[in-house]
Order: sequence, then structure tokens, then C-alpha cells
Amino acid sequence: MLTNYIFIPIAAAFIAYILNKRNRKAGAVITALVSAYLLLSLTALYGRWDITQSFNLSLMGYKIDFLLAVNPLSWLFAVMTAAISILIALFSINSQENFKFSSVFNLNFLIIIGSMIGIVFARDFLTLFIFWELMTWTSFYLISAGKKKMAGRAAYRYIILSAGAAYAFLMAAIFIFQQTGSFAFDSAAEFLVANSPAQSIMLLLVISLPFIVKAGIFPLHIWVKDAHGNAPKEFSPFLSGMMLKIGIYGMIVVFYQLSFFKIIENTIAYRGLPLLSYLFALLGAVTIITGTILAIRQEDMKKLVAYSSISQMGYIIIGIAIATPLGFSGSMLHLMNHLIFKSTIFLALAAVIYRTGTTKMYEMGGLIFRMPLTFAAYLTAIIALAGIPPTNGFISKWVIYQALIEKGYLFLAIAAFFGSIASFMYVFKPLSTVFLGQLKPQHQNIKEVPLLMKIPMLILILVIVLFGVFPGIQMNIINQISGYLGIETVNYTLYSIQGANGAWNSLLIFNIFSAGFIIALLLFSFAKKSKLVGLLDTYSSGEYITDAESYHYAYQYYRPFDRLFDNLAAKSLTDFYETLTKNLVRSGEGLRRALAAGKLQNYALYSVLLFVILAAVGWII
Amino acid sequence: MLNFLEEWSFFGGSILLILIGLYGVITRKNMIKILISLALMDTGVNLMLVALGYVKAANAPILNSVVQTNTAAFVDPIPQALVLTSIVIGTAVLGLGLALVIKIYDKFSTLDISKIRGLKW
Amino acid sequence: MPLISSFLILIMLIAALAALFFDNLLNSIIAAGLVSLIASVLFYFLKAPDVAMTEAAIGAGLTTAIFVLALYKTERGKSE
Amino acid sequence: MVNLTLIIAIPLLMSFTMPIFKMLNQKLPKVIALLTTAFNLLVLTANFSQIMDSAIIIELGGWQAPLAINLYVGPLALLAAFLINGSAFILSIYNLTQDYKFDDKFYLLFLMITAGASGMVMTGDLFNLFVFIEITSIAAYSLTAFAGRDSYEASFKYLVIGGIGSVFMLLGIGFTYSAVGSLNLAEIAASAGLINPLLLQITALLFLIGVGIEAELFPLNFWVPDLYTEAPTAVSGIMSGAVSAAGIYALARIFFTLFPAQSFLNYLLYLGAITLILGELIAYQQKNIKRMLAYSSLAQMGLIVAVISLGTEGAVRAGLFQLVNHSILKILLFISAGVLISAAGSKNIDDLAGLGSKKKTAAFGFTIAAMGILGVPFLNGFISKFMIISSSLNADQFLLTVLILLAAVIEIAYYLKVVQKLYFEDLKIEVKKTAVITIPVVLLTLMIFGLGIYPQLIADPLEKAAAELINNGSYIMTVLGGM
Repeated sequence: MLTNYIFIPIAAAFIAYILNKRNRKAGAVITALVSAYLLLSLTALYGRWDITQSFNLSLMGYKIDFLLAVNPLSWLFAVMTAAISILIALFSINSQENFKFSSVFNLNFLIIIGSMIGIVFARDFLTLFIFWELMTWTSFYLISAGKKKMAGRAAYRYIILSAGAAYAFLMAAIFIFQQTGSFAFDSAAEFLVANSPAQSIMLLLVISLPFIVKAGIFPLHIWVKDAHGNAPKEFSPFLSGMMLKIGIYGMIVVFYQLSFFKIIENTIAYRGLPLLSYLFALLGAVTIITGTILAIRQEDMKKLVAYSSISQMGYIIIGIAIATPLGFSGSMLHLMNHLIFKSTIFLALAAVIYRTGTTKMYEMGGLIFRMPLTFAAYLTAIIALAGIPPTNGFISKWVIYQALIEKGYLFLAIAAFFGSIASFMYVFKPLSTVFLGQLKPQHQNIKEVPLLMKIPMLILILVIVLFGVFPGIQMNIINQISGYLGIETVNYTLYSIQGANGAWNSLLIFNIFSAGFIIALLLFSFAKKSKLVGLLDTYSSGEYITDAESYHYAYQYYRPFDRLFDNLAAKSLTDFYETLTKNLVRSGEGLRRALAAGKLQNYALYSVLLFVILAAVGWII
Repeated sequence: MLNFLEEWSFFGGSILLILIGLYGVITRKNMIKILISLALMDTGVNLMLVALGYVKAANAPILNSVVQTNTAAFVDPIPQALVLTSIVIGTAVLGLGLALVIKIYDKFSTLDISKIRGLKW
Repeated sequence: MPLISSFLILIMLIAALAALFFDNLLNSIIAAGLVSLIASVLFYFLKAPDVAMTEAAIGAGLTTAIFVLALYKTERGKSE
Repeated sequence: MVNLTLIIAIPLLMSFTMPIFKMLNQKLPKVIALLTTAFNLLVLTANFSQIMDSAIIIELGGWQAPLAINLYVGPLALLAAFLINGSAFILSIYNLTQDYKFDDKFYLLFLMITAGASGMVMTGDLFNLFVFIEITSIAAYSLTAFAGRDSYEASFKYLVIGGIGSVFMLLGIGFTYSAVGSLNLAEIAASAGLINPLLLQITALLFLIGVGIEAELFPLNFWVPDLYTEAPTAVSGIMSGAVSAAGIYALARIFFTLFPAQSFLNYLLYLGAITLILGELIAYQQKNIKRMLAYSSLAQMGLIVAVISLGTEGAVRAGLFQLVNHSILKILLFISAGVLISAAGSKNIDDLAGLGSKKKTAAFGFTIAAMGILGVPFLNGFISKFMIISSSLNADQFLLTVLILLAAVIEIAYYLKVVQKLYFEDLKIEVKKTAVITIPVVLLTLMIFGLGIYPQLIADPLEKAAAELINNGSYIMTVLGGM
């Protein structure tokens, strides 16, 4: 029964909510147990791609079929959801002690898990929409539960963009329903292919709106930074790691299952790629660039990572949009890998926040000695993020580059490289300012996080390296997905992937890196130890420095670089949206002041005027 | 000519009375005058209703044993019944309105509606 | 007869306008009472004696009375 | 089978004997009000299956249909009567915990509103409709003034606008009568085609103004925010939950059964759409929570009118479902907002910050109702929103659909502002003691979830009501069938 996967978490949500009122840890424990159950039972579902379930409902005179089915694509997303939820739940068992909205968190988190599985199992628009809305609404509360005012505003922006897009989606879906008499994807795809291409393309673009919003693709990315940056620290990994991906899932559904690519096949093309696909890829490229530049400017470490998420989503979109076997596989790889390393980063940051209570990077420093495992997790994850072998992040980016070079999309490739190189800059910033440098006096007594928080980080480190060495594990399911969607598959072995101009052998690279690492370790252990000097045990230019802060250069880390982009359009995009809303409000206010001025005589006049005007209209017509 | 005048003076007069009342509601600032205007409108409508039911050369719709008239020659009694109800309702509304005026006056010490705009927007 | 009713209607309209434009509220109320009174006469002309009676009693009498009462409870009552 | 006349008669009887009950026992008026509304609901339930089969027609005074005043209770009237008496019942439960200064008079008027609104939806006679509208309005004028202070002003405004409306309506009735020679709705409907088109046009417009005031149509609705803001919570609740429903019923009855013409429906469509978008835009800027709810009510009314006047069966059904939802949700919103306001001692939204942790029931009620209005899945608003979009697309009203969705987004913006304030901001004020509203909140929440998860509950009545409305021939046949 596929409904079990959806409704067990949703039912458990209410149990968790009630129990959480009694014991703060109960909710997280239930979340962990439910996710573990989901993961186990989903594993049992592997390979059984024929399971479907449907309900017929005659709802208020509409005959509606609700269809659920498993396929490799949805299975992958469901497993990803369940796996990451276990880790986050484990992590949050301890961290929720001081969390004011602990019960709200567990209630909404479990509903989100359930509705996300509902989304990926849905085979028709209405089921998809219902769970999509459920996910959006519950995540609104979760984001709101974050840091005070900013979180509220972020959640607000998020819900309004999402709702607007979702309503547009609903409209298009109902339009298709009225043409075909069914909400099912299959009949919709048939209809769209047979329909006039212009209308079909319009419909599909509207349908993809909520997915674009959720994936944070330029120009609808404005909610991502504040929402991810201000969400509760336990939720950020999920938000950034998983919820963005569900947008990508939607895009894949639109592109392949609703035959967007098939419809635009014969339209104007650029280098053999339909212009619309290229435009999507271009959006991806712009997303990469804006995300990267804005990440570099950030002083808040969570917002920095949030922007980095935006830019990484750009890679995934590029790969999917260019629609080559390599591109698609690269995107799927990157999608999984991004989930892994981005949640690692957020968990590590959550651990830091758990101990220090701040997210401002310039208020921290030198935490490497106090929180070594957190540091290790963060380091591994940013290495993966920047795409350095032997981590998983390298492989996926490599496959995407291969795909871009294979077709010769110069601009896209440059954008991708730019993003990759610049990501060094921004991920190094937290590394240097939070973990390296001087330990702040107020953080002298900080300890490493408790065991339950260490375990998820440790698992994630191992997974990063595991997938970095054996990408074949991921390629197995990806090729099944490719096969399911009718894309050519890519040749691979357990530790190598066949690219366009050469194969990548990760085992070889891993061995080389390990050798280098061991040599370095040996050198470090046997070379002469450096002497540790106290923080204030020094002077400069004859002047004693009594303030430890001055030794730690962390505020406006990349100031010269920032200046370059100070006037970048991406910043004013938010302003643009805000001006738009402000004008809307102002027009409403004008109307209000003009019409509802509190004058009884005016109100009486309106009734007479209405009569006269309507009578005149009736006379003329 | 006279028939024309007779018929239309009632309709025209009652419509004009309604319009005068409406004009009063829209332009007068004094609350008592607004209510007076409402009363004028009511009177106008009542006049109109009775005029609509009026049949020339007919009798009042009263049956008695002395005058045995043909029932067809009665004025239509239904509008008159309506008007009776309407007069009562109108008076009730006016009474309530005046009570409110007194209450408002207690609070604001003015009858000028344009000075009482606590509720707007 | 038609002439009389037309004439009465004319007076009624003038009284109605006067009710709106008098400065003194008491005069307004009396003018409005006059309108009701004429209306009741017109009702009688229209073969509606029961309405005429009601209008005379309630419209011209009671309404005017409560208007005057309200007037004395508000401005008049204050100035004296 | 219980005589349906009792629905009007018993509340009126109880209402005028209220001072006697008060003399017997101080608490009695509250209980009597509750019992009366409960009794009404029981009467309606007892007649439910029969009405679903065929409309019940009750001739008063023993005369035949066109001569005597008759009551006509079809599925539509039943639906509306359920809404009215249900609202009154829930609010009576709420009232148990409230103390009003002149409570015998309050409950007198409260029952009078119930009786008047029930009469509005059940009568089959045009003038009777007018009388019931007036009963309802007069009771509403007076009830509004119960809050003291600014409520007098609100009441006065409503009274003057309502007075103008009644004049328009009376004129319309006069014209109709002079043209048709009958006041029976069915007979008017049967011979409406014979009326001179110009006269018909004028008459219909007169009714549009007259009833539009009760149905809160733009631009006749500016008294509404004042009234909802200042009136006691229970009055705001019954006005938006019951009286406006009766107004919609009257509007629908007049423009579907009496004068079924597409041009009038188009007027209603445009007016409704303007009401919707204007209401939402103004509600978005309100700082006063009750005023915000009032403008939101306006917008909802506009939406309902616009959707119903699309005129297709699906659209009417969607509009009626939205009407049901609106009644449930708005009452919950008003009573929970009322508690929040008295806890904070202020109507300003900013002052409600952080009350979610102190006034749990009220905050929960507000949130769940807001979610319902915004159309979150598994709540009732979702189904009606789906039906509305679907039916308006079906009627090829693309622009209207976009407008409705735009309005829905604005709605999200201002409701969530309050919800966020309630739960995610720090408490700034000292919380005052308030009434307990657990029972009504639980009842209404159950209804919200019930209709959201299993909308088939009212599918049948809705379908029958919509069918009754768009097919005025059957109405005429049922009433005049004997002739």
C-alpha cells in the first residue's frame, strides 16, 4: 500500500506533537523512528516498479482519479527524503532542548516528510497539488519558527511566491482536466503532445512555476536566502538539501513525463538544442552566477550556504535542461551529492550554532580545537561542494562539465567553471573565520556536540567519501531512472564513469589522494612540533595588543571582491519585487482612502450612482 | 389632458419626493435632517405604491352591507396593505435612528455627521 | 379634483424641499410633518382611507412627535 | 415531519417573551436562545429527507398558492436555513460565556435576527421577503449598537443605507406588482417574460440595490466594515455567517428565479469581482483585526456572488459550497478574534503578538479558520477553491479565474501576517482574562475538517440546491403545480 508511506508520517505527526508536549525529546525520537521505518520499507520496494494504487472519487460532481505509483525516479526521491530525515531527527534529539517551537517543529516536519513522499508517488496533478500545498504550508510554519522577525518575513515571501505559483499550476491543471477529463500525467502528456505546441508550451511553463520557485531558480530565488538562513537550524539541512530538490523533481516530471522536451523538439534550436531548453539552461547558468556572487558577500554563515545552494541548483538545472544522457546523469548525481554535502554543512553549522548561539561568522573563530568532528564534517563537505576529488561533489560536476563540453555550450561551461572556482572563495570563508583563526574568549569553554549529533555527521562524512570513490552505486539507480524516462544510459563501473572524452576512474584518484594524505600525515606527525603561543602573548610595533578580536580577520572577508559586484542586478531584483508589492499596496490604499472615507453621504451616493450607471449601461446595451 | 395630469402628478410627485429625499440623504449633514429625508423617501414610496394600485372610478376596498358594489370596481387592496406595513416599518426605523442620534449626540455633542467619522477606512 | 391633487402634490414637494433647506430643525420637522399630512390627504383621494388614517396618525403625528422629542433631547435640550 | 413555520414562529415567540424569562432567572435568556436555535436545527433536520425529495410548500391562512402567502422550502432554502440557524446555534453556545449589559434585549434581538433571516430564505412571497429583510435589518441595527461607543455611528450608517435600500426594494416590489399583479414569487417568475423590458430592467436594478445592501455588494457595502468592527463579536458573527447568507439567497432567488436574464447576472458578476478584489486589497492594509476580517468578508461575498452569477450548475454549486464554508470559517474567525481582542485589550493586530502561547484555543481557532479560508488541503476551503476555479474556467472566464487566484494570494498575505504574529512573536502585553470558547471552536473545527476530508457530506444538498436555482421552471411548477 503506497498510501502507508504517506499517511503513517502524517498520522505520526500528531502523535509526535502530543508526546512532545510531555517530553521534548519524544517528538524527535518518533520522527527518527518513522523515517527509519520509511527507509526500510522503501528499500523493500526497490525494483518493484509495477506497484500502483488508485482511488476513484466522485467529488462534488467531478470524477477524479487519484493515482499513486512507484518508479525509479520517485523511489530515489522518497529514499533520499527518508534517509536525510533520519539523520536530521537523530541530530535534533538533543538540540531541541532550548527550542521554543519544538513540538511545532516535529509536527510539521513529519507532515512534510509524508507529503513529500506523496508528491513523488503522485501520478496525477491533483494528488501532486494536494501534497504540494500541504508541504508548502507546513514548511511555512517551520520557517516561521526560526529566528524572530527575519524568519517571519522570509517565510512570508516564501509562502506568497509559492502560493501564487501553485495557484497558477492549479489553473493549468484544471484546464487540462477539462480537456482530457482526467488529472493523470499520462493522459495530460497525450493531450499536450496532440495540442497546439504554443498552448502546450504555455501550459507547461505555468505548470513548472511552483517547481521553479521551490528549486530557487533565478528570477524566483529571492526567498531562498532568508528562508534558509533564518529557518530553525535543524530544518535548514532539510530545506536546503531536500526541499529544493523536490522542485527539481517537478521539473523532471514536466520535462520528461509531461513531454515538454518532446513538444519543443521541433522548435527553433541552438546547437541542436531547442531554444527553450537552452533558455532553461541559461537560467541555470544565471542562477549559478548570482548565487555564487551573493554567497561571497554574506556575513551570516547560514545565508552564505543558502546562496551556495542556489548556485548548486543551477548546475542541476543546466544538466537536466541540455537533456543529454551525460547531462541528465550528472544532474542526478549532483542532486544526490548536493543533498549529502549540503546537509552535512548545515548540520555542522547547526552544531556550531548549538554551542555558540550565533550565526555571524565574525563573532566566532578557532573552533577547530573545540569541535574537531564538526570541523572535519564541515571540511569534507566543503571539499565536496567545491568539487575537489576524491569527494562525490567532484564526480558530479565533472560529469556535468563533460556534458557541456561534449555539446560545446561555451557560456554555460564558463558559468559552471566560474561557479566552481568561486565556490572555493565562499566556502573557505566560514572555514577560515569559524573554525580557524583565533578562538574568541567567550568560546573558551565550548565542548564538542553530544554523541547523537556526532553520529549523523560521521555517517555523512563516510557517505561523501563512499560516493566519491564508488559513484557506481549511484549510477545504478540513475541508469534505471534514465531507462524509465527513455534517456540513453551512461556506461559505468563501480568506480568509473564513461564521459564524452575519457573515463573517470575514482578508485585510482582515491588511491593517489590517500597516498598524498598519508605522506602529509606522516610529515605532520614526525616533523618538529611547532610551539603553541598564547593568544595575547605577543606584541606588534612596540604596542601590546590586549584585544583578541584584532587578531581575527573575519568581517567583510572579501571586501575588495564585494565592491566589484556592489551594484549587481541580482540585489535589486529583490527591490524590484518589493517595489511591485509596495505599489500594489499603495494603489489599494488610494482606493481605500477615496472610497471608504467614513462619509455616510458618500455611501448613500454610491447606491444612487450604481443604479444610474447600471440603468445607463442597460439602456445602451 | 386632465386625466394625464391626474395620473402623472401622482407618479411624478412621488418620484420627485423620493428624489428629494435621496438628495437630502446625500447632501444634508445634520443627522436629524438625514432621517427626515429618509422619512420623505418613505412617504414618496408609499404614495407611489398606492397610486400604482389605484383604479379610476372605483371604490375604496371596503365591504359593507349597505353598499353592495361589484367587486371588480374596488381599488386593489393589496398595495394598500403593503403600504400600511411599510409605514409601520418606516416609523420603527426612524425611531431607532433617532435613538441612535440621541446616543451619538450624548457622545460627540454634535448632530453634524461630517464631524463624526471615527469609523473610516 | 385632479387639479386639487396636483396642487397638493406641488405644495407637498415644496414642503419637502423646505424641510431639507430650513436652518431651524424644528421648522424642518414641521415641514416634514406637513408632507406626511398632505400625503395622507392624497391617500384619501386615491381611495385608500385606511392608509390615509394610518399615515395621518403615524406619519404626520407620531413621527413628528418623536422627531421633536429627539430634537429636545439633543440640541434644543442643551441650549435651554 | 414538523411544521416548518415553527422555525420562524418559535424564535419570534421566544424573542418577545425574553423579558419574562429574564425576570424568572438572570441566566435564562441565554439558555432560551440556545434551546430555540437548537430546536430550529432539529426541525430542519427532521424535514431534511423530505425536502431533499421534493420541496415543502406551506400555505399560510389556508388559501391556495398564488393568493395566500406561502412558505417555500426547497433544498436551497434548507441549505440557507441550516446555515442561519447553525450559525445562530454556534453563536448561542459562544454567548453562554458572554455577559451583555441588557441581555434580555440582546437575546430578543438575536432571536429576531434568526427568525428574520430564516423567514427571508423560506418565504415564497415578495413582500414577505421585504418584511423579513426589514425585521432582520432592524434587529441588526439595534444589535450593533449594543457595543456602545463607536458602534452607534456604525449602526446609524447601516440604518441610513439600509433605509435607502428598503426604499429601492419597495419601489421594485411596487413595479413588479403593478406589472404582474401578484406578489407570489412563482407567479411573478411565471409571467416575468410578459413585463415590458424597460420596466423589467428598472425593477431588477431596484432589487439589485435593495438586496445588494444585504448581500454586501460593492459599492453598497461600506457600512459593513464599520458594523463588523464595532458590533459585539456575536453580532459580527451572525451578520457575516447568517445574514449575508440570507442576502445571497435573496439575490440568487431574485436573479435566478424571478428575473432570469444573463445581463443581470453579468452585472452581478462584475460587481462581485470588483467587491472581491477591492475587499482583499483594502483588507491587506488593515491594522485593526476586526476590520481586516470585515473586508475579508466583503471579498468573500463578492467571490460568492461572482461565482454564483456565472450561472452554470457547477458554478452555482461551487458558490454555494463557498457560502457554507464562509459561514463556518468567518464565525470561527470572529469568535476567536473576539477572544484574542479581549485578551489583548486592543483590536490592533500588532498588539496580538505572542498570544498564541497564552490563548491557545482562540489562536488555534483563528489559525485553522485562516487555513481553511486560504484553501489548505484537507480543509473545506480547499474543495470550494478547487470547485470555484474549475467552474469559472469551465465558463471560459479566464480573467475572473486569474482575479480570484490573485485575490487568494493577497488573502494569504494578510491572514498569515496575523498567524505569524500570534505564534512566532514575543508577547508584549499583559494578557487579560477572557471567556472560554472551547466548545464552539471544537465544533467548528470538526466541521472544517469534516467538509474538507469528506465533502460528499453536503454534496447532495448542494447539487439539489444548484439544480433548483438554475432551473426556475421547476420552482414555478412546484408552487403553482396545483393550478
